[in-house]
Amino acid sequence: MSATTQTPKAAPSGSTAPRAARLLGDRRLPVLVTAALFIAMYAGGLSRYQNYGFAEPQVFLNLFIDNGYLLVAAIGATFVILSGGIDLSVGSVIGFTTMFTAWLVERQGLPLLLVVPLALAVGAFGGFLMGYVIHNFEIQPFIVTLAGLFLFRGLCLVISKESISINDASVGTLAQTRVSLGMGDLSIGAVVALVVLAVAAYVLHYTRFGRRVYAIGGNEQSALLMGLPLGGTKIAVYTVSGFCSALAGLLFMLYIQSGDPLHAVGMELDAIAAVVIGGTLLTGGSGYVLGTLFGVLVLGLIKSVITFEGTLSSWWTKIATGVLLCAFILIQRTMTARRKT
Amino acid sequence: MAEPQPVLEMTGIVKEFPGVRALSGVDFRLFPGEIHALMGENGAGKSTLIKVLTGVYSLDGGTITLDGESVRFGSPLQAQQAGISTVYQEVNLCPNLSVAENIFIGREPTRAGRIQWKRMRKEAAELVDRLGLDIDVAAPLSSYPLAVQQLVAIVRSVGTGDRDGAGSGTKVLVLDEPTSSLDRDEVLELFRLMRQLRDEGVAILFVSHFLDQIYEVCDRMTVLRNGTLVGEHLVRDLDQVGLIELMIGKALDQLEELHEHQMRSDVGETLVRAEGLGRTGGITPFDLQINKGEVLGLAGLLGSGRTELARLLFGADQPDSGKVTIGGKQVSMSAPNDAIAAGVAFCSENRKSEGLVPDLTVRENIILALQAARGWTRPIPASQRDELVAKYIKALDIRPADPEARVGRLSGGNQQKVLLARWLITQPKLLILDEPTRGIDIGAKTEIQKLVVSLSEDGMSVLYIAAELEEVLRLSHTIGVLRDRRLVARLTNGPEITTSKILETIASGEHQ
Amino acid sequence: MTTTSRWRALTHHHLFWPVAVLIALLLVNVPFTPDFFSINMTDGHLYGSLVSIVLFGSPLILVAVGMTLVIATGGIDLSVGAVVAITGALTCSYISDQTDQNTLSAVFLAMGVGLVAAVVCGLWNGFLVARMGIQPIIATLIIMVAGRGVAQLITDGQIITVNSEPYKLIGGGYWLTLPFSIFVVAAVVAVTVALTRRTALGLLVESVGGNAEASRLVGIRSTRIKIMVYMFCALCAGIAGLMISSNTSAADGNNAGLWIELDAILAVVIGGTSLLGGRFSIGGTVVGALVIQTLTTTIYTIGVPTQTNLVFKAAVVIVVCLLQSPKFRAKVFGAKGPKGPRRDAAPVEPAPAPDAAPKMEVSR
Amino acid sequence: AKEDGSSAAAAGSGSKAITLGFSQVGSESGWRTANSDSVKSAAKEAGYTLKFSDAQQKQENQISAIRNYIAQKVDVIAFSPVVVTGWDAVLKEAKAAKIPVVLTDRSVETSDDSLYVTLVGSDFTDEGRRAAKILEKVLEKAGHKGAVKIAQLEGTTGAAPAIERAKGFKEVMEADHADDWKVVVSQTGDFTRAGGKQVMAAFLQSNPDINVLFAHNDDMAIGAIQSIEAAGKKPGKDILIVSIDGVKDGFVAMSEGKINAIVECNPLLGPQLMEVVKKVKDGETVERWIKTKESDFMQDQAKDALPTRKY
Ligand SMILES: Nc1ncnc2c1ncn2[C@@H]1O[C@H](COP(=O)(O)OP(=O)(O)OP(=O)(O)O)[C@@H](O)[C@H]1O
Ligand SMILES: Nc1ncnc2c1ncn2[C@@H]1O[C@H](COP(=O)(O)OP(=O)(O)OP(=O)(O)O)[C@@H](O)[C@H]1O
Ligand SMILES: [Mg+2]
Ligand SMILES: [Mg+2]
Repeated sequence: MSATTQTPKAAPSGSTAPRAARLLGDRRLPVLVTAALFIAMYAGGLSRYQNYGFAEPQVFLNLFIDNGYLLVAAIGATFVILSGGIDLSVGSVIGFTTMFTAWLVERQGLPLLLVVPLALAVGAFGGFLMGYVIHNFEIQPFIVTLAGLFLFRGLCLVISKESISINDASVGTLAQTRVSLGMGDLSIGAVVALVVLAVAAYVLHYTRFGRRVYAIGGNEQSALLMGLPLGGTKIAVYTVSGFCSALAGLLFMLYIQSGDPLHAVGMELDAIAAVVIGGTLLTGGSGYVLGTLFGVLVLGLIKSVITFEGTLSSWWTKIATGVLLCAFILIQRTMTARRKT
Repeated sequence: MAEPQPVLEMTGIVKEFPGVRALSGVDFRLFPGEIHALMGENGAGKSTLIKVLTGVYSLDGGTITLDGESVRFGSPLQAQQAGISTVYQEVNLCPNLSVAENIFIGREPTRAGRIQWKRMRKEAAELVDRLGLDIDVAAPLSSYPLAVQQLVAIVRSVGTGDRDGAGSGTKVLVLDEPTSSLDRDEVLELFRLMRQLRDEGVAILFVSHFLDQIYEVCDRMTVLRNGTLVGEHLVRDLDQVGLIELMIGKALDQLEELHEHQMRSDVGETLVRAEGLGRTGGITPFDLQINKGEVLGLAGLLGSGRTELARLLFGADQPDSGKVTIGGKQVSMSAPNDAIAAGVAFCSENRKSEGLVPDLTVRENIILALQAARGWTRPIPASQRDELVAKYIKALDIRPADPEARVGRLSGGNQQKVLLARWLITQPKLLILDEPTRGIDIGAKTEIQKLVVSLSEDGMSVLYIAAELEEVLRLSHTIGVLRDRRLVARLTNGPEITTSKILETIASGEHQ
Repeated sequence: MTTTSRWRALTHHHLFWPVAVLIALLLVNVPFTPDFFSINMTDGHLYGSLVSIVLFGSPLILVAVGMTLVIATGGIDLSVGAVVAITGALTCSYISDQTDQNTLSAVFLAMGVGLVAAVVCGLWNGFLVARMGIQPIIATLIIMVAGRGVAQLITDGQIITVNSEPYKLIGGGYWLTLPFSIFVVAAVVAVTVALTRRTALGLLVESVGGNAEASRLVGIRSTRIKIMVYMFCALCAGIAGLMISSNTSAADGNNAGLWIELDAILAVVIGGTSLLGGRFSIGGTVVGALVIQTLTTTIYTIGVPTQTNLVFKAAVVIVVCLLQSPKFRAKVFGAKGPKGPRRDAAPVEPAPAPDAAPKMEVSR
Repeated sequence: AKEDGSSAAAAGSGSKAITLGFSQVGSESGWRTANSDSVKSAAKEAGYTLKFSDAQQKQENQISAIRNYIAQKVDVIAFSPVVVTGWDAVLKEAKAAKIPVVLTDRSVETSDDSLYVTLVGSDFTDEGRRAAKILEKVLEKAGHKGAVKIAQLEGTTGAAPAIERAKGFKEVMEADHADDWKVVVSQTGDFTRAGGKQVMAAFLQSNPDINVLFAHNDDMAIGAIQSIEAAGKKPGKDILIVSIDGVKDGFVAMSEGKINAIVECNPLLGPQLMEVVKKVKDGETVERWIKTKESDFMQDQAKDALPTRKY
């Protein structure tokens, strides 16, 4: 009882700081490792396919052009995954958006200016609904978004079983516009994707909403007890994901200038894989949207490498994709693994 | 104290859980500028009352009036906005965020919607400083031990109630067992802060099983028993014995019994010997010896490495150096299994994340360790299992005494007892108890201490860690003193050893 | 008094809602197929809608049962579809190489080869998840992608047709007038239940899924358990693969078991097992799988136009999930329910979710 | 292309090995695999350098493959489009790079016809029409009287072959048999045997009076046959079956009398493609649409045709 108030404090800050810094560094490590491995892989591609034009800067920029929509979708998925949820409806919403816009523009003759916000609103509303059900009825996100996957894919087919080609002039010009960067150029889609990336990074790091997403992913119940608006945040996260998917759908529509009911089948898995490869934990609360960028680039690069290889038969393509993915994940894992528990 | 309007008034509160009536018609009032203790045994309904108040649970009956207005909160957020700031019993923070963020999340300083990280860290550091804590607020919360986390939770609730425009500042501060893992120093620091807030007119609701603390800081108390109101008293009108009798409904005098016992010093041969055991970034290599039937208490300040030492002995963390022999045989400490096989049991201080499996029943949680040791192919026969479980539920007085109840729904203290039962059932040679009395009521606490004594008399060795020095002193044959994650002294208990002697050793850090 | 309390007990049973949905779905068929419930003898075996639901649903039940255990440990296995394809491909290509495809020994050997391959896949998944600490979705995604390639490699991208009577029995044959697959499913379910409830495996699996770190500290060898569970799941998928290929007497490396993982996960969840891990119910999973198979059959029989298949499926999934959500029931039926007030207690309480548990799993 | 460029300089542009970039849809069926094999072996025989890539049923993969071929400066690009729409942008890029494009297997919808040189392949709609025509013969041969109740097993919902085969069939049916033919049930069997079997089992329950089955491919027909047999009926007699493709197993079933007629859809267009590629490379003009050699088979031709089936 007779405690002397001057008893020395344990663990002076000097000794805790490095340990703390190391732990904090740990969270960024996966991103750094993914980035490093991406560069290594790219260098590997350079040396192997240098005679096939791999070295051209445009091949690198093509990674952005060809995966811009995936990046946007994966950014949406990052929000959801950071909050500890999952969204399986991404691919279907993308497919639906292409179909929906194509149908409105071509069959109904609505101007693109009207169709774009409408499509975005529909996507966001779909996400909102899923979030609402997940939160209010406490149904597992996996299942609700799986139902969303079925629903949106089904709606695609309800609109039309056949694909619809978009001949609208403004779509054509938008699709073909290139932004020159000197060493090569980027499409509108790629630029939009990069802008979305920047906005997402800002939102996650610098707004209260962003931090709430992390908090909920860290421990949902604690977040609730800490007085965070759990429901609002969760619903918002799925709305963001729905919005991003719809935007990705628009970019995809620009990319291929058509709507097709079977577009983007299974793209949710690509998006989730990109997020996870980028170092985000599926259980939520840890990860960076920048990692997602590298995740997308890695997936894109795997695809490019396989095309450049050029001699793989159909099944070897799948096996090679799997093996590359596996090698990547294993290396990433061993490099980020903490020395000892 | 005074007789002004109560700031908070709860009347006829009823809360039912499937099969349990946790609160039946409880009345409770709280006046501005007082520290009010909510007392009761484990499972009496204290936490439930708090959760009903702050909207975590819905109300099944009764009314709540705040500032003369009838209220009913749908979520902790609403309660917070109305000026009720709460620290719940278990640490409820986000381990993945930094300390600063945990303190500020939901009301971060912003400019034009942009979080000002620098300012936030600075303010957080100041707040943490006010509680006399010296930690890096930018580090993730998970890198700190439970006690620090508990302090951070307190800082969050007291320090920032007045921000966020929405509310008119904190009117009511609720602290549900905030001191369960804290050291004397931190407790004093906390009390200073509480008094300061009280003087500013904040009403504080305080829950603790440490009666001394209640008498030290509280003005008034409300006693609950089995979900019913027993009475409301001014602290100065009721002495400790009277209080305990109110809480448990009968008289109590076991404490003396313990004192008689502890002079015994005939301990057997060496059971555990650790040589040069250590872990970089954790604890400096140490030598330690525990004899058969010996109770070895660990003393040290918060973060001095008691838990780390215990974890190394159990193989919960992997040592970088040194070796451990148990009963003469060297044991590889690569995983807890090895230690368990050698007869070591470890009851973690962090029952929520390292102890219980909340979805499983009391029965399943109790037999888990024994079953794991037997392997999955040899299930414990049902009759034997039920008998064992029933025996320990009775012995430790776990309430509700229903082996099929989900552990996650038990009150904090009862959860702790389940954890104890789990390890006792394995009949270990060395039982490591890391703060086994955390959150346990006064009656059960003496029970557990008596249990430790009788176990050691039966030849079991015990490594005992407790936040309260007196507790360590009362039970141990030998006391290991830690400082800055280094084992600095080993004192043989005797009449000359007192708490101040131990504190001195800690302060000087000298070797024996 | 007693009847209402018995009713309450019934509606609170964890299988009540899945079974109710199953029955409702079966009844929906009656207006479209009047003799839906009739079963008659054809060619010495039973024939009828109910029989074909069980027959065609068998592979899904098997896969879902294996998946249940994986999910109970807090994991997920996306590779089951690919494992189905690999097993079928290996077995069929082995059988088709035989001069006499009807020899029992060759068929058994072929099935053995297929199942061993499946178990190896499971071992690999388990290794990645439990040993390397890779997140289950990603770890199993590898075989999901590459495995199908392997299956096609084995079949050379062609559909391999076999003409083996003994092999045909497993997935398409009849025994004692019933589809043989019923017996296989019954056996696998019985073994699973025995394995998990008669031994302590179930408890340990639930513990690992409920709180991984706590399980480690009580000395459960969770690595071993997880690897076992993934292997078991792959084995179930392998048997399902045999069944699917035997059912059509052909192995189709590309399409066999395509997207079966999603249906299996759906079945597990409809059966009441949480994707967060912990408590699981094999019985629930079986009912869940039957619900999905009945739904598929219903879509075929009631004449839903093809393009609305998915919308219909989505609608049913949503309804099933909503019905199962206590919170939804409280909101919609709560007011009229027999004893309203007692109800809302549970939902408002934030589920003491095993929040720490899954995190430990992946970060370790 | 740099290496090739140097060797070309030495050998002269005329005799230089042609580099062909071929982007396949995927490997979703035996038909497709036979198609890929045919292209590969024909390229080898012709001595071309073949860059082959598999798009795994994804248009975006195919587009990026084509982009890569453009970057690699192949001589000719050929591909089987995953879907019919959405090719304008990438084909324009190819045109700008002066790389001629040949379509195989199915056509695309473009705003500008000059974006591709020619299409080597069949016409799904026409296959549907042919199926309807041959069904007439089958009915006649079987001496069928009374209403024709048709069950249709569709391909993957949304896939071009499924849509167009159904369309072609319907066209003829509505024109010539509006009163006596009726499609009573139609569902997707996803082009697979398992799908065909399951769907047919359900059909037989809900509509036991079906007497004709039109399957969009042989595999579904083969699956359906098993269900018909399980229901105690005789495929080819109680239920007349017409299907499309002409894979080997289909012919086996037909020779056993279980399928009544097959409309061939020939995947072996490799040699034809190589010829076209050569012509295109040499700047010769070719027809816009080079149809593959295909025929229709009735049951009695099955036995003779069977040994000639390669896939
Ligand atoms: N979510 C729940 N579901 C069911 N029963 C519950 C739940 N929460 C609490 N209970 C029960 O309500 C009773 C009161 O519990 P409470 O947590 O309020 O006790 P307490 O007074 O805080 O005890 P302690 O001092 O041990 O923390 C206990 O019997 C407990 O088992
Ligand atoms: N007050 C503190 N300031 C900074 N770091 C601390 C503090 N307390 C604990 N730590 C950290 O905790 C680690 C040791 O914690 P450990 O849990 O072993 O201590 P303990 O003596 O068991 O304390 P507790 O009372 O929390 O159980 C050290 O590595 C140190 O980094
Ligand atoms: Mg409590
Ligand atoms: Mg400690």
